[in-house]
Amino acid sequence: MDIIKGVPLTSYILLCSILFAIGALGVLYRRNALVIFMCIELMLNAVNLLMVAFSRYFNDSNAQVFVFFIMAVAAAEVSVGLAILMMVYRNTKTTDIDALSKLKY
Amino acid sequence: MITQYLFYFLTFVAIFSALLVVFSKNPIYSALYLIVTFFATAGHYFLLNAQFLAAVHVIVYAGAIMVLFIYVIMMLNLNKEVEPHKSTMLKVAATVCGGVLGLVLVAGLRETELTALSEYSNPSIGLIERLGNVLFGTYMVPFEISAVLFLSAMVGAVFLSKKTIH
Amino acid sequence: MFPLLLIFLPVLTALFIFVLPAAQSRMIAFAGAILSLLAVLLSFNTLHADATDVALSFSFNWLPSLGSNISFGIDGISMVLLLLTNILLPLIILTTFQRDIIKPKGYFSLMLLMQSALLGVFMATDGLVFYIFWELALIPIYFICLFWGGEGRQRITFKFFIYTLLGSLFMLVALIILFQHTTNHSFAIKDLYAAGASMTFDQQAWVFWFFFLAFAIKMPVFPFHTWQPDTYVNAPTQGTMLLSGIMLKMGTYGLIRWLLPMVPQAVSAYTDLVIILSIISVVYASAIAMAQVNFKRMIAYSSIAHVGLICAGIFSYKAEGIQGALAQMFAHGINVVGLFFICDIIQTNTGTDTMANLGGIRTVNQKFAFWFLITMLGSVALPLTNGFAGEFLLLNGIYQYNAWFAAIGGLTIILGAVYMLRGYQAIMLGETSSITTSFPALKLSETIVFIVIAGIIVISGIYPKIILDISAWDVQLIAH
Amino acid sequence: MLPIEIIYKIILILAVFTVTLVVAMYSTYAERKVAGFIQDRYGPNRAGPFGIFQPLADGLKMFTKQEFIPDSSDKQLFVLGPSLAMLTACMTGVVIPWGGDITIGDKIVKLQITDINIGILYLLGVVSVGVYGIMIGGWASNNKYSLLGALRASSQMISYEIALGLALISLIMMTGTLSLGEIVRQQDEGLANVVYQPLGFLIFLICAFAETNRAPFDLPESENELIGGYHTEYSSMKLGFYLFAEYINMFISSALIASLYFGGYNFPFQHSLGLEGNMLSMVQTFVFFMKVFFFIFFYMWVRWTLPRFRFDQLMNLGWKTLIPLAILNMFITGIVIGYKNGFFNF
Amino acid sequence: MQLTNRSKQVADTKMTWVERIYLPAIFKGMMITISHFFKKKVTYQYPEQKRDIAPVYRGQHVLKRDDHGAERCTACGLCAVACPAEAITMVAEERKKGDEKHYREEKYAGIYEINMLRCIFCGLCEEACPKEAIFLTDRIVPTTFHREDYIYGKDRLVEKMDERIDVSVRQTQNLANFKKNSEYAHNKLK
Amino acid sequence: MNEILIVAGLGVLTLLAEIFSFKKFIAPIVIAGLLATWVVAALELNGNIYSSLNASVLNMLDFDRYAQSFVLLLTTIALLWVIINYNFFSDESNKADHLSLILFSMVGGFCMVSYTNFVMLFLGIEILSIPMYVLAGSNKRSLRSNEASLKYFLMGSFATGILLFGIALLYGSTGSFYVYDLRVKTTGADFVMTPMFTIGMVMLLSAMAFKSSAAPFHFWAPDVYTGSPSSVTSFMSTFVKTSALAAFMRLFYTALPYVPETFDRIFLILIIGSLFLGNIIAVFQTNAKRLLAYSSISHVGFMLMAIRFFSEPTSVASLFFYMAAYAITTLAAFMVLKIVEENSDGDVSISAFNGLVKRNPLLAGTLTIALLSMAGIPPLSGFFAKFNILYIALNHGYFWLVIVAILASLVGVYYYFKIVIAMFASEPVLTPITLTGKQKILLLLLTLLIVGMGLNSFVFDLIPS
Repeated sequence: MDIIKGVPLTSYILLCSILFAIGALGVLYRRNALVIFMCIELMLNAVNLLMVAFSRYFNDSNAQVFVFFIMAVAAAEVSVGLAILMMVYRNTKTTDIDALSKLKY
Repeated sequence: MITQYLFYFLTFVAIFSALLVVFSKNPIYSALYLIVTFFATAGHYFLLNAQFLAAVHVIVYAGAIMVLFIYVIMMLNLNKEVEPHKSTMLKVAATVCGGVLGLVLVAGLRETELTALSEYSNPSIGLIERLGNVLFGTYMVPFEISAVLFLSAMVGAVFLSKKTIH
Repeated sequence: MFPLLLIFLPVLTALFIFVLPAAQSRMIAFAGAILSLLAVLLSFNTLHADATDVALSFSFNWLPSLGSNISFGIDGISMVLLLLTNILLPLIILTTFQRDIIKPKGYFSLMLLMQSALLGVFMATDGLVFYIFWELALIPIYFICLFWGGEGRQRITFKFFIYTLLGSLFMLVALIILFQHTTNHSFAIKDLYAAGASMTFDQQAWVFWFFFLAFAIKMPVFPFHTWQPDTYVNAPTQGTMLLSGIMLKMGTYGLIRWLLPMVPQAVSAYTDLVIILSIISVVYASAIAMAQVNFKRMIAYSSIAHVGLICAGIFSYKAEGIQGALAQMFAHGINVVGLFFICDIIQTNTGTDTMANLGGIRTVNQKFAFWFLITMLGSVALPLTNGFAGEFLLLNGIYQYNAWFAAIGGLTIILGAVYMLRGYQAIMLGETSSITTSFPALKLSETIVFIVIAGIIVISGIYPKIILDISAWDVQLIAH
Repeated sequence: MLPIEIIYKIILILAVFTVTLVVAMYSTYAERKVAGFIQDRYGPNRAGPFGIFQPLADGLKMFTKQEFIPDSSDKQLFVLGPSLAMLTACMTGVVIPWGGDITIGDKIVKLQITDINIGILYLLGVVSVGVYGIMIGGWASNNKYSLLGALRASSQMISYEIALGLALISLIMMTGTLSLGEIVRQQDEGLANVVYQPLGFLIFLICAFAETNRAPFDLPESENELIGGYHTEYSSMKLGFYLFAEYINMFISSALIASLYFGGYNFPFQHSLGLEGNMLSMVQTFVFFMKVFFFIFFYMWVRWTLPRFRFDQLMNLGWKTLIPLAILNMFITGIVIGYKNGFFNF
Repeated sequence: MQLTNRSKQVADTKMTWVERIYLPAIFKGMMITISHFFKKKVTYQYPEQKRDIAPVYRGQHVLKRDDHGAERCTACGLCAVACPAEAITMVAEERKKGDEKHYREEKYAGIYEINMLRCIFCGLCEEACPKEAIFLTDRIVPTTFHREDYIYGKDRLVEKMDERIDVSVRQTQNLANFKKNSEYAHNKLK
Repeated sequence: MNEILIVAGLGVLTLLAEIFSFKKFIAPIVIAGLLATWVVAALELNGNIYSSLNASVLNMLDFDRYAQSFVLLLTTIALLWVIINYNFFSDESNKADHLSLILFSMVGGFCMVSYTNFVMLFLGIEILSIPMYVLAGSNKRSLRSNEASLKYFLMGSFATGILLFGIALLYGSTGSFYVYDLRVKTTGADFVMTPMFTIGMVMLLSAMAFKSSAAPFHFWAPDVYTGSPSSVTSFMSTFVKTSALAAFMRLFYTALPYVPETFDRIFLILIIGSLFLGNIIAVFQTNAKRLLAYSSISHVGFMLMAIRFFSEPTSVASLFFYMAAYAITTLAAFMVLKIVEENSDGDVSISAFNGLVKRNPLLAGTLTIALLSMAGIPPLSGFFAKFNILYIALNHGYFWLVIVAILASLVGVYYYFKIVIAMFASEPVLTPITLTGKQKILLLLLTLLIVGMGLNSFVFDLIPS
C-alpha cells in the first residue's frame, strides 16, 4: 500500500522549507507574542513534515520516532509558554512584545 | 496520479493557510488557519504512509495545543485586533529576512539529489507496531527521559499559574 | 630555596600586618623590609660561589601540562635589582613615619605584596612565572594608587593600568609564540632562548615588538609614556616611589634578561630604531621637564629622560652600556626616591609643589637644603655621585655603538643639570614666601632617610665598583 | 477495489449516516419521553401515536424559526461553529462495527465503513477536534455567557480527554490492537471487556459523559448560570445543529461503549442458536442496537438522577480522581499482562 | 418549635470510604429514578380530561347585570383603585334619557377595559366593588396571538342578556352576611 | 547514567517532600543528594577520552571520559549553586518547585554532555531550557522577570526550531541520527558535501550558537540575564552555558570532526562577534548584571575558540578548564552581586557597589578577585583559562585571532575595573553589610577556588589530552 507515487522528495523539501520560512517570517513580522508562538509551532510543523518525508524515502522509522519526540516537546513547550504568557498578561494586560521594554536601558 | 493532485492540493492549502497565519490581523484567525495548516500536514502524513503520526499529529496539535491557544486567546479576549502599528521599516526588514531565509533554503535545496534512496518503499514503517518497537527498543532512553521533561513542564506551568501567597 | 624565602618573607609580613592591630602595621612592615634586606645582603656571599650562571636557584615542577616550572634564579643582574628593591622598601616605609596613613593595614600589606611580586619578576627564570609576577606587581600598585591616590585618581590610575596591561598582554602572546617553538614544550628561559634563536626573522620580529611594547610601556619610552606623569603626580608619595624607584626597572630589567638574548636577529635589526626612540625620549622628556612649573611633575619627566638613556645604553649591547644601565638603574632608584621624598616633605609642609610659589627654604631649614642638594647632584650625575658612573658608562656604550647617538644622548646631562638646578633654585634659594617662612625642621625618621640616601649616593659615587662588580661577570656573558 | 464493493460501501455509508441521524432525532424524543416517565409524566404524546412524530415537528419548527445572527458577532465563525460541531459528530461513526459480516452474492461485506488499524486513535482525534465547534461558536457570539460556556466546555473536554485516553490505553494494552473491529472480534471469543476492565469501563463511562457535555457534566450549558452556555446566541437550525450534534455524540459514544466494553454486536451463546450467515449478522446488529439504546437510555437516566457538578468539583474529579485512577488501572493491567506473559518468572 | 416530626439531626461527620466513592449512593439514586419510571403517571390529558377546579376559582371577569338586565357598574373606579396590577381602565359617562333600562344609575362606564395580560386574578376588584358589579368566574381566558386581543372591553366583559352567568357560588356566607347588613346591597340572596 | 537517575529521583523526591510537608528538609536532602551525585561522578571518572565509543547506555548516551568530566563539573556547579543560594528561596511556598526545576534541568545538562544521538541532544536542550524559562520568570510580580521569561522562551523556542530543521537536513543527507554514524559517513571517502548538508550544518551551528549566546545570536542574553532573579541568572550563566558549550564541542569531536575547518568563516564570525560585541557593549552598561551578561558573551567567544580549534590535543581540556574557571568565578561574582542587591533595595547598578570595600571588605575582595580572574589577570584561574585557549589558537596558526582576542579582553578589563573602581574609590552611601558565618566561609572558599584552580592544574589534567 504505497500511497504516494510520483512526487519527488525535492517537492517535499521545498514545501517544508517554504513553511519553515513562513514561520520564521511570522516570528520576525508579528508583535503579538501569542502569534509569534504560533509561528514557532508552524516551524516545528515544517520540521516534522520534513522528517516524515525523509523517513518515507529512507524507509526508516527512526525519523518518525523523532517526530514523535518533537511533538511531545512541543506540547510541553506550549504548556509552559502559555503559562508564561498568562503571567505576563496578568501583569501587563497585553501580549504585545513591544510593550515589554523594561529591560532596554 | 490522484495522489499527485492530492499532494498539490494539500501543499496549496498548507502554504496558503500558513501565510494567513502570519498575515491575519486577528489572533484567533491566525490560530484557526494554523489548525488548517496542521490538517493539511496531517494529510501529507497520510500520503507518506505515516498514519500513526497523522493521528497523533491531529490529537496533539489540533486537539491539544491549538485548543490551549484558542483557550488563551479567548480568555485574554484578544479579539480586538489591537496589534499596534509597527513601523514599516521593521515590517520590511522582517519580510526581507524571512524571504531571504526562504530563498536560501529553496535555492540551496532545490536540486537536492539523494543518493542511496531505496526505490522500494516499505509501507510498514509508519505502522504502530513498527514504531512501537523502535520507540520502546532503540529509543527507550529518550522515552524515559522525556518523562522528566513533562514533569518539569508540569511543575513549571503549575508554578507560574499558582497564586502567590503573601 | 632562597628565592622562595625572599618572595614569601614580604607575604608573611603582609599576613602579620593583617592579623595584628593597625597601629603596629608600620613597624611590622618596616621590620619585615629590613629582614628582607638582611636576607639579600647575606646572600651576597653565595653569589657566584660556584661559577654557574644561576647560583641561587629554585625549581619546582608546577604545571606539567604547560611545561612550566616555578623556577627562580639569582645572578648578578638580578642581584643589583634585588638589592635596590630591598634597600628602597625600608626607606619608603620609613618615609611614612611622619605621615598619617588611612587604612594602614591595607597600605603596607599592599606595598609588601608589591615587593614580593617585584622580587619574583627579578628572579624568575621561567616565562610563565615571569609573566605572572609581572602582572602581579601591577595589582597592588593599582590599588595603592586607586585607594590612597589624589584627585582624579580613578581615571588616571585606570589609564596607567590599561596601558601596562596592554603591553603585558602582548608580552603574553610573545611568550606563547616562543613556547610554541620550544622543542620540549617548556617555559624555561633557556629553552625560550633556544626557541627564539631558532625562529625565522619574521617571527622574531613579532616577538621582539611584543616584548618591547610591554617593556617600553613600563619604562616608559617616548610614544608610550603618556600615562606616566599623571600617574606619578596622582599616586600617593610611596606609590610614586615604588613606581619610579623600582617598578620602572622592571622594564629595563626585562630588556636585559628577556629581550636581548631572546631574539638575536630581530634585536640587531631594530636596535637603531629603538635607540632613536630612546634618544627622542631623552630629549623630549628633558625639554618638557624644563617647562614644568610643578616640581613633582618635573621629576616625573626627568625620570623618563633617565630611563630613555638607560634603554639606549642597553640596546647598544655593549658590556659598558649594560653595566652602565644597571648602575644607573640602581642610582636612579635611590635618587628618585630621595627627590620624591623631598617633594613630599615640601608638599606636606607648604601644601604646594608649584615651584613659583616656593622659595627661600634654605634660609629657613639649611639641613633640608643640604640633603636636597646632595640628592639633586646625584641626579644630575655630578662626578663622584652615583649618577655619574652610570651615565658615563651608558654614554660610553652608546658611543661605541654610534657616536652621534651618544652625542645627542649626552645632552641629557646638560639638560638635566639645567632643570634640576632651576628647580633647586626656585625652591630653596631666593626670597621666602609666606608659605615657606614657617618651614619646620626635619624629623628624625626623615633625617635617617636622607642620611641613607646621601650615603649611598656618595659611597657608590666615589667607589662605583661596589655595584658594578655584582653584575660584571654576568653582563659579560650576555654582552657582545 | 472493485466497483461493486464501492457501491456497497456507499450504501453502507449512507445507511450509517441515516441511522445516525434518525437515532439522534429520536433521541431527542426519547429524552423527553424518559424525562417524563421518570418524573411521572407521559412526555410528548400528541404528534402521532405516542407522539412519535414529535421530532419531525421539532425539526420543522427549527427550520422555520427566525434565523438570527447577532450584529457584533464574527459572522463567518458564527456559522462555522455549529457546522464544525455537526461535522465532527458525524465523522465518528465510520469506524464502528455495526454487525457481523454480510454475504451478498459471493462478496463478503463488513458492516463497518472502514476498519483502519488506528481506529481508536482516529476516534480520539476526531473527538479532540470536536471541541472547536463549541469554542468557535461560543467565541464568535461575542457574548459573555457564550464565552464562559465555551471556556468551560473546552477545559472540561480537554481535561476529561486525558482520562479517557488513559482508560483506553489499558484496554489497548489488553487487546493489543487499535482496530475497533478487531477488538469486537476478540470479545466474541472471550468475555466482554468490561469483565476484565471494570475500572477502565467506569472511567470511560464518566469521561464519555463529560465529553458529550451531558448531565451531570453539562456545565457549558448550565441554564441557571449561563442562560444557554455557548449556544446562547444561536437560534433556528444553527441551534439545532448544536443540539443535534450533542445527540449524535451521545449515540456514537453509546455505540463505542457497547463495542469496546460490552462485546459490540456479539451476544452470549450466539453460535449455539443455530443461526448462520446473514441471519446471524442481522440478529447481531439488532443486539448491538439494543445495547446502544440501553446506553442512550442510561445517559438520560443519569441525567434525571444526578445533580450538576460545580466547576471546581468537575476539575477535581477529572484531574485528581480519574487520571490517577486511570494510571493505576494502566499499571495494574500492565502487571497482569506481564505476569501472563511470564515477565515475572525469574 | 417543632413544626414536623421529620426533623433529622445533621452532623458534619467524616464520610467513610464507601460513602466517599459515591457509587453506592449513585446506584441508590438511579434505582429511585427508575422506580418512578414505572409508576403511574399523574398527567391529565387536558382537553379531554379536566381537573376539578375549586369553587372559588378565580378566572375571567364578568360585569354583571341586575335582574332587569341593566348594567350594575356605576363607574365609581374603586375596582381600578384596588387593582394591584393596574389592569383596569374605565371612562364614566352620564346616562342619557331613555337608557334607564340599560344602566341602573345615572352614571355608567362608557368604556371598561381589563388587560388580561396584566391581571393577576387576585379578586380584589371583586371585593372592592360596592355595586356587586364585577365578579371573577371559573372561565379561562383564552390565548391569542396578539397583545391587543388581551385587552377585554365591555363587549367581552359584560354578560350577555341571553346567557347570564351564575356567580352565586362566589357569594360566600361571609360575603352574604356582609352585604346583608349593608344598605347598599342590591343583589340580595334569594 | 547513575547521575541522571540520582538527580531525577532527587527532583521527584523534592516534589514529594512538598506534598508530605517536609519542607524544612528539602534543601539538606538536595545538598546531600547532590553530594552523592558528585561522589558517584567522581568515582566513575576514568578511562580515556575517546575510549568508550561502544560502551554506551542503550546507544543513546555515552558516558565517556569527556561526558563524565563534564558531569562532574556540572554537578560541582549545581552543588555550589544550591549551597550559595540556600537562602534564595525566600518565598518558602515555592522552594520545592524551584529546587525540583533546577534538578530537572540538571538532567538535561547531563544528557547534553553525553548524547550520541540527536534525539538526546534535542531532548537535553529542552529539558535544560524549559525549567529555565520558568525560573527566569520566577519573580512573578516583577515585570522584568516576566519579560525575561517571555523573551527567553520565545527566543529559545525559535532556536529550537532552527536546531530541528538543521538536524532534519543532516538526517536527510546522511540517513542517521547517530553521531557515530554521521562520523563514519561524513568522513568517508565518497562523501560529498551537498547543499542540504551545508544548510543543515549552518542551521545547527546557528542554533547552538543561539543556545550558548554567541554573537550575533546573543541578543536575548542580556535581557534575560538582567531580568531574571540574580540566583537564576547565575545558574544560567554557569550551568546552562557550560552544558550548551559542552554539547557544542561534543558535536564535533564525536560526529563532525572536519566541520570547524570547513565552516571556518562562520566560526570566526561567531568568535570575533562575541568577543567584540560582548566586550564593547559591556563598556556602556551601568547595570552590573547586564554588564556581567555581556561579559559572559565575550567569554563565549573564548570558549568558541576552543571549539573551533578542537583538533588541537589540549582543546577539550582547555575548554573544560575555561568553563570550570568561568563558572566558579561567575558564581562568586553573582553571590556578591546578590548580597549587594539585597542590601541596596534591589539596585544592581554599578553605583550600588560604591564604596563596597568600606561596607564589607570581604565582599569587595571576593568580587575583585572574581573580576580580576574574568579579566584574565594572573595568577588567577581566568588567566590560565585564557592562556590555554590562546595557546591552542596560536598553535593552529591563528595569530591574528589571538591579537584580536587580546585587544578584546583589554576592553574587558576596562569595564571590570569600572566595578572595582566603584568599590574602592567611591564613597559608600549605604550602611555596612554584615555577613553570616556561612556566607563568609563560602566567599573564602570561592576565592580559594578561583586562585587555587589557577595555581594548580588538576582541573586541566582531568581530561587527558
